[in-house]
Amino acid sequence: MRRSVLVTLLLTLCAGTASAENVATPIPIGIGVAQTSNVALLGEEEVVGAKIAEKYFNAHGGINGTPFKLVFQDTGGDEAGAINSFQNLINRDKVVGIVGPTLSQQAFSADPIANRAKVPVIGPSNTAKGVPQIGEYVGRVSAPVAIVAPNAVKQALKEHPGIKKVAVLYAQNDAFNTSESGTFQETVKKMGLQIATLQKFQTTDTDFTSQVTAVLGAHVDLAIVSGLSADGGNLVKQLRQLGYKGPIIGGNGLNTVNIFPVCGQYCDGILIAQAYSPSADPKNAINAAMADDYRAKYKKEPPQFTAQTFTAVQVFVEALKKVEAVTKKKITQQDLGKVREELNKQIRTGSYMTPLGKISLDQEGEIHQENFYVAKIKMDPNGKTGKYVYVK
Amino acid sequence: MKVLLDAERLCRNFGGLKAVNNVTFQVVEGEIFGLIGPNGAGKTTLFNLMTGLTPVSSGTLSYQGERLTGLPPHRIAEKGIGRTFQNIRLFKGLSALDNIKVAQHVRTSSGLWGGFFCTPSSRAEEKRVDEKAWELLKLIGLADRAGELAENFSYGDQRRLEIGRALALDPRVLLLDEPAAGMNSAEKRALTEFIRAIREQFKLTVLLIEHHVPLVMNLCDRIAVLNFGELIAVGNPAEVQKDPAVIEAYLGAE
Amino acid sequence: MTLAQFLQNLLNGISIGSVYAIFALGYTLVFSILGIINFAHGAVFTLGAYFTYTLAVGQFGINGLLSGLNLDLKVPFALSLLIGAILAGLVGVLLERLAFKPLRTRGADSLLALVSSLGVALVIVNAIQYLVGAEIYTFPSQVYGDIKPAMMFEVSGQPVVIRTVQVIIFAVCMVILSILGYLISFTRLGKALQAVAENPTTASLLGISVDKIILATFFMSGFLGGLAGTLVGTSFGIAGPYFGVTYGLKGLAVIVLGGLGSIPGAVMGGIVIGLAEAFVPPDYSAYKEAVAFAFLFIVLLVRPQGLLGRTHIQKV
Amino acid sequence: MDDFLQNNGFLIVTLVQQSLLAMSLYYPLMAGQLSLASPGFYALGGYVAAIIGTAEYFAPWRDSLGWVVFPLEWLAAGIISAVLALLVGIPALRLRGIYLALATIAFVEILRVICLNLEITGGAIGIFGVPQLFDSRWNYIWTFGPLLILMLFFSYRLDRSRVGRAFKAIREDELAADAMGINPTRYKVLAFVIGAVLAGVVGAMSAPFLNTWNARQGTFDASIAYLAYVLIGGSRSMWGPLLGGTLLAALPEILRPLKDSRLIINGLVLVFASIYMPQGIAGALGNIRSFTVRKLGFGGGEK
Repeated sequence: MRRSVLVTLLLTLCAGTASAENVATPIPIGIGVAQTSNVALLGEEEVVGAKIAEKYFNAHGGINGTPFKLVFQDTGGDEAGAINSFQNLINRDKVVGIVGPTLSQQAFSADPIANRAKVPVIGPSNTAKGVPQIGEYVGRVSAPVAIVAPNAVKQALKEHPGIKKVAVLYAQNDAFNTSESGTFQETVKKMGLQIATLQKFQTTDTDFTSQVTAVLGAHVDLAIVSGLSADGGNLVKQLRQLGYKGPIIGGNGLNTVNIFPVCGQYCDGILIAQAYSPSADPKNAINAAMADDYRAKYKKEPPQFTAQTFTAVQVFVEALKKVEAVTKKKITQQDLGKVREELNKQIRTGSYMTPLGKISLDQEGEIHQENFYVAKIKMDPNGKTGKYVYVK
Repeated sequence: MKVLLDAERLCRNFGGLKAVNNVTFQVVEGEIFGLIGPNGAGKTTLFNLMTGLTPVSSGTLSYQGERLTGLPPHRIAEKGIGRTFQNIRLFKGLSALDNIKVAQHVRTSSGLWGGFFCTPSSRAEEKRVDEKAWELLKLIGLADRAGELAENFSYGDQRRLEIGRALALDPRVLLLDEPAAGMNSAEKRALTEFIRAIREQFKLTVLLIEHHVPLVMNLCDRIAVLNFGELIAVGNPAEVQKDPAVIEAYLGAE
Repeated sequence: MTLAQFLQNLLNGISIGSVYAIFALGYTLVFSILGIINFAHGAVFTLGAYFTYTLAVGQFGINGLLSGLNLDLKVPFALSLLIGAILAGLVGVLLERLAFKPLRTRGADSLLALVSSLGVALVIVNAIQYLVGAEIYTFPSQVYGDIKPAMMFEVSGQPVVIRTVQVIIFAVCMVILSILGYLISFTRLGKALQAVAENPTTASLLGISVDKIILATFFMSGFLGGLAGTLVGTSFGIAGPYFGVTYGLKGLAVIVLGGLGSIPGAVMGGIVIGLAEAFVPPDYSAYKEAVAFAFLFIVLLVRPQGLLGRTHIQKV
Repeated sequence: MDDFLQNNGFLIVTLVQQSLLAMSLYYPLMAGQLSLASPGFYALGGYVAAIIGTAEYFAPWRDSLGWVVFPLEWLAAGIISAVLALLVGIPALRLRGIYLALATIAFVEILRVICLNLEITGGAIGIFGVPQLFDSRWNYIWTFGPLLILMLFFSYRLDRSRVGRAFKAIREDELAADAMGINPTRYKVLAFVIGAVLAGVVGAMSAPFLNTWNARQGTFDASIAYLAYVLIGGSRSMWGPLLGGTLLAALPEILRPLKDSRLIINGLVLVFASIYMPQGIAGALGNIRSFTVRKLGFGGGEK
């Protein structure tokens, strides 16, 4: 008796879930980023971007009148957490696509899961080489460093044509900064400049006096810093405090308002190549809308990860509209599996006008971004707040 | 009469303290050899030197002509010297049965592989171990409580179990450190008989440390007296009892 | 290595080493009394920094439950530092009551204390994130008043730099160490503490309330941890709820190097490891993280009781 | 049922994997040695598999061997772990109690920093695109599952064998065990090596399972997590690591609906479990059993 009940239960369970089913209303889009662990520092910026996008696009009619909702699943800081989060989004929350994960290492682990399940993924912040190549369902809106970084060096040369000797400093224990610094070094050499000193540090470092004295001793005309906000900010601060007066280029890790509290007044003048600028293009309405919303709520300039996550959601929203246009049927009346497949195709067609400017994704899922920006940090007199001023 | 154990000028210093000083004696096969002396005379230290738990400072100890000094405790145990401890050191969290099985370690050889695959030889060995353990438990009268944890036994039972465990080594020499401590006189009488019986049954040579003088006098074939780490007398009970140095040591001490 | 570089490394090493020392003291005090390692110490360190920040600045960011809150208490920094450390000390007391005492009274396996203190650490770190998010908080640079951020002098033509923060940190650490040294060597509390560390049973026979001493120890431990957290926080910013974890781990190396439970040992261990890290050649800076642990490993193999620890003779 | 596995397959395999790692801590603990080295060997094993699976140098091997390369990876990881465990274990196991634990923590950290900096281990980003043994995550149960069963069987036999008794005797009283003819160093090292080999093999199985491998796989946090598994599960029973590993590894996933506060609750559970179940879950279950036995009048051990 009891066994038969169990069997029936199991059967209904299987039958209920295994059969083909339609996309739910509102349309679920998954956000799998780090909301806990020490990666949450980055993940929190992404959550904010996603939430602004949800509000913005739903207020603008959602997907041709059908609202969508974001489903958040925490990836934590590790690979297993990322896989669990993705599997929950795919199987339990039945999302049409996923924005995430935060780290490239997590992407290498979790993206293949989505790829096999044929669920499109857009990475908001995976900049490592090889991420779009994980599979045909994997794309990203975060331009790889090799494309973004050189712009800052060009700008520095334009401002200070006399630059000859360069100091390169980078956080050696961080995947992103190691590869970014490689790009910087190549660029410097290509431009005929000399790397007078190459200094390494750790993201956990707090005292940089030995690196700074080495830089001062080498009498360089330019310092290039690849680090994350805490260590990079401290390094810049100590460079200035100890008397370095030349220009400083910061890597993408410094491209966040998080460094303002760290280096304070000493942040002033750092040149940063950006994939995103809140103020570069005043004609970009969607960027202005996003930035305004962010500023109204948080009283500061939106960071790049926020904009990139916003963009990733936007790509899904617009591609979903295209899916409806192509299939001539409401998304919510279509089979989930088919929508995912079609959505993946549509993501890779056409271009999007986003806070990042005009972008498109190629067949591999790699982003092609029209504009890159170079910004200079301008600190307010109080030394606490500041902004990224667009210079190119 | 064959000399089994030969201690020559054994010394052990702890810092400046000479816990055992120039002790020389011999133990003959088959005898029950008593070691007495006031508290702190160095009796337990001597046992520890003999079983390798404490390294000697100088001097040698040999067993059947083989040098024991410098060997680690398990090598000495392997040669056939078993012991009990003054403050019982059973494997408290193991059952009585397992306590005895453990001590058959050196007489068995099965390794990880044999244990895992239950090879015929290891199965046969395990059966022998089991049988012998039960036999010994019966001998010490604890067979009906074989599965209980050692820590749950009463003091006297723990002492008996510890002797049982030492016997499981198949020793030729048995070192008993105050086996009668904490026992009443009936138990002490029983213990005396028990020690005599196992000597016969297992062809043992027994060394024992004991405070209770009547028991020692009654049980031992020969007695050595230690005082302040030095050996002051060796001989049969009657001789030792009359020895002026011994009398002085005891009167001076107590 | 030039003389200037040598001096520079020496300065850096002593400064960071003194923080390690203060932090590690908190570990070692608890170990000397209870013989256990309090894995939540790194979290208390973090908490101390956040307490001080709340008092001295009190502006919260865009994440967590308290986002957007601006307390603006503007408590003077020196006072905030003190109160922050006291609050961290109280957390230490709470920690003892909740996570350690029930285990102790039960006579449970001391390893379980590791697990329960780990649980507490998990709670603290995630509660911080829940409340104020994972973002970086920093003290305004004028926190120590209007003083020059750094001083530079030249030794045979090369620059040597002293950051003001380094000097302040070192000074505060020395003051605290002297006070602690006085407390332990010359007061009744200190004597009682030593007695309990030596043998709790005897101490209680002497009429010392072991329970109170344990509480006092946890208070001091939390106080020192919280203080170290604030000092590091003012110098480099509070880099999220996890920023104490590295220190927590490194602190283990420090106390073992000095000898578990030894108070002068913890100070010396802190300075030695601070110096060792400072003197890692720049080319090998990638291995700097491993220096403390290499020390730990080697010391354990060569002299397990640590540099200033005592050997324990096991009685058979 | 397929759908259930789709949803939870990865999690279930993860639970098995974590239980196995807990077990790798259990063997040294059985011999009384608190070793937290498992994450180090786990990381090492994973690197061995990831390197064999991706490095150019091994390409001809992979082509000619096909799937056979996977068991070879496990074997290689096991052997390399064993060798390293011997090198580390022989000097380190002279230490007792918390000192050994600290030495093994140091070992894990040193290994982590080295892996972070070597070219062969992929530096900070690690190794990605590790070749897959199966398509679906759930199918990895066919590697981890049998290993778990094998290890449970191993534990069962060990518990009743000469070697297992030697382990337990050392745990109870190392000195007395020595005096009873057991060579403590030898068996301590043996227990350590068994744990290391297991962790190494689990690592080698995990690299394909996680698709990628990097230096964040073997960390101090993991050491403590495994210790929590064993202690909360019950360190004196072969079922302890399985119970603890399964329940504690599942906990953050079970608490997923709590979102932001899930790890706070997770921490509280650790505190309460260690306070209210000092003998672990297995111990608590055992107590219930022995209680009923006493009630029925079989026990005679009470004083």
